[in-house]
Amino acid sequence: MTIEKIIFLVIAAISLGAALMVVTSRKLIHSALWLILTLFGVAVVYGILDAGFLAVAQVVIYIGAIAILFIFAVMLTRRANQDTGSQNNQYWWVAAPLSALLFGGLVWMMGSWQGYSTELPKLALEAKSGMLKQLGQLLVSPDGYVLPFELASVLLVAALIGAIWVAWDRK
Amino acid sequence: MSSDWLYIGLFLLIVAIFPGAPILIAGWLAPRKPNPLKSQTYECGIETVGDSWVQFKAQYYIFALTFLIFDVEIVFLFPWAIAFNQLTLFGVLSGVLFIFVLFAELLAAWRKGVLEWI
Amino acid sequence: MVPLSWYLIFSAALFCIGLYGVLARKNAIAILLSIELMLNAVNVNLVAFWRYRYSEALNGQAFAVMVFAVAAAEVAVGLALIISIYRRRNTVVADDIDMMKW
Amino acid sequence: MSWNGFLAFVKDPLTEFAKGITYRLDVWGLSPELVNVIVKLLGAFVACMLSFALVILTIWVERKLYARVQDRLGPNRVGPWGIFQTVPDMIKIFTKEYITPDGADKVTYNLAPILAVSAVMLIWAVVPFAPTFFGSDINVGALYIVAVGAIGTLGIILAGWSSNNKYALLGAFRAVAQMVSYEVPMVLALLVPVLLSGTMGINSLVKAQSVWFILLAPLAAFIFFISSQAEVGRAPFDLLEAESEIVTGFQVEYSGLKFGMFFVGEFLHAFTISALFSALFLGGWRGPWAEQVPILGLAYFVIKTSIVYFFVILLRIAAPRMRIDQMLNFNWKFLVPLGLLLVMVTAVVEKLVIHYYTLWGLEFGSTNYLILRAVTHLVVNGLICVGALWLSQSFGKREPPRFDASRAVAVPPQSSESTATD
Repeated sequence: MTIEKIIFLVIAAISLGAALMVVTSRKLIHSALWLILTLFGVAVVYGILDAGFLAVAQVVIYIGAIAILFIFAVMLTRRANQDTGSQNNQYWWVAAPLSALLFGGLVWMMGSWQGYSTELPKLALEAKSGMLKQLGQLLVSPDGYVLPFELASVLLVAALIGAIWVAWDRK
Repeated sequence: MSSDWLYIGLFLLIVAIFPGAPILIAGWLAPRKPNPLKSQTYECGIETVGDSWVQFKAQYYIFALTFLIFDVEIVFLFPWAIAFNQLTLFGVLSGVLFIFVLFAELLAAWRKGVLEWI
Repeated sequence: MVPLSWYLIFSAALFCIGLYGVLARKNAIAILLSIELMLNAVNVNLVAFWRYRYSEALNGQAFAVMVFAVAAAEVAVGLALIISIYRRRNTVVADDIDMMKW
Repeated sequence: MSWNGFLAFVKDPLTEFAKGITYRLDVWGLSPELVNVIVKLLGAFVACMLSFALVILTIWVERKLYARVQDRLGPNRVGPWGIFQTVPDMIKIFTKEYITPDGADKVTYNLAPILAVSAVMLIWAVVPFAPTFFGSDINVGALYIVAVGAIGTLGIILAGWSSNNKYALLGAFRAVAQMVSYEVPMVLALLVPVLLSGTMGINSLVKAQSVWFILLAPLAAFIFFISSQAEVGRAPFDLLEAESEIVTGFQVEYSGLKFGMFFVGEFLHAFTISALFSALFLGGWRGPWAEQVPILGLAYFVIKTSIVYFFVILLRIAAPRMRIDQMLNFNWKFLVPLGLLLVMVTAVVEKLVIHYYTLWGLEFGSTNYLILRAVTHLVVNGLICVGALWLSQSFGKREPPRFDASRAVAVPPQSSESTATD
């Protein structure tokens, strides 16, 4: 049991517990707050996996922007969220075994897979910001991801304009 | 996990304790004489009318939305900026195109009158 | 060193919790929250596989970045739709919004 | 202790101190991994202690300066020039009763002040004080600052939401509109130094500034300064607390030390932002002989930070509060387009500079090259600045929209559903 394993187990337990609270808590705003904890846990997992950029980007994008937007939406639609009764629809009893079944199936599939390497590969490009430099080059090189990169930009523009069109009421 | 990140993790722990401990100590030092008048909602002495949840304009939401999109796009630019010296001219120009799309987006929102505060 | 299988189980569990949320919750915003959980689970998988199997190239991270973009776009449009529906029909319960028109 | 050892200690006390502790712990037979953790823990503790001690000082500095500008004396009773005034204030606030309002969301209500302070203190993990004394030079430092700022925004929103008070909620909404909006130009301004130096670690950024970035990118420095003031949320950007409009906004239901923590967070944030500004744009610890004598680097850093902090305080004293529409217009219609344009132009110019100047026989990184590069960037920045001012002036000449009908400012909720307040 190394320190890293202990950290991972603690973080995984916290984020899974928080994720459970997201889907079960009665008050919607609490769901959103628990989601923030889950997302933070996932950011730490990225950190353990040596993906520092993704860890920080996760905090900036998910906690700094998406979660705030969620809290905002909850505040705006609060009048509809005032009932503190059950937040489940009538099919929740189907959903629970279904997701448990899926989890069981996934674990079974993982058990039958042979591709686990026994050793964590050393990062060849670890040297300080070398990894980020490679990522940057990959994102804009023609034999890399330049097309998805530009498409992501266009997608976000489309999302913004669509969202504004939908949410903006002209008086 | 490099030792730089270890330091950040330790800092996270300490930073939670530092403001938390004085608050707890003050809670122990301070007097506690609650009464129902004291714990009423503070509105300059006037009694609260209705729910504290008045409805707010959706304009705030639009700004949060615009921020979300911009934030995501700018985060994408950081790896590009770091690799700048190694990039070819094509790489630089595709980054510039990316920013230009953002710029066009801002202009579109401006034209739509979204950025106007009414 | 943490074995790869632990990450996979973690991500599978996260995904299944998200799935349960999507299927069982009646509030549309809560459904979107659960979708975020599922997207995150996918990202954990991508990064874990990148780290353990293909760490010489950065494709896993590039993919994860793209998932960020998709998640942001999804949240922006989804929440805008929900707020618009709430304004007109005063409800955020997903089951009440089944007319496909109004 | 030998003379050389003494000299080494004077030059760089903290490194020597850390060495000493490491040696002691090694002698006790602890494993090197654990020793590393303990030393880092101590370092983090020292940085946090330092930041808290600094707040006590900065509160006094600020009050004194405020008073002198307004032709008052300011604190002058406790200690020489009233320098210990903050101590009795602290004792007072420690013994104040906590009042939790009815209907507050208890956990969130208590968590919010902690979040507001710790988000600021987290920045101190990456601030480089001296060539050998910096917390951690993670390779995503610039983005880390943005992430930490986002957590601070979250703390303020939670404070406003959990208090169950109209004014607090208004403050929270304004906080979103302001802090969240000004994050965009701030990130754009951070992008420029990152682009020029090819690194994101704050200490590496300082090392890369053989020419201060304020000379290479004065506009980025300007945008960063303004937007960081908005992030801190002090005058002229104190809309989220605005005492005269929404009775201190998100803090209205807080009392005792919980209220004090928001204050500590604000003062610390103002100072931290000055430190960041001097590290990012004024060359941080750079100066003559800073590399050889690290303690000199610390001195340079403190001097630069103090100068920036002085201007921050002056801005707070002199400038009146902005109106919310002015504040948003200034951000979305001036700072953001300017920032986007700046990043685009800087990228193209920098690439051309690298390409042509090396083509013309200037060696990459030589003194002549650096000077020419700085001059080029300065000229380009000046052109952008003139263009932006000209554009905004010709736009500003147009008649601003007037509102003829008087609008309801605050309508009680039951009277009409759709009328929005504020």
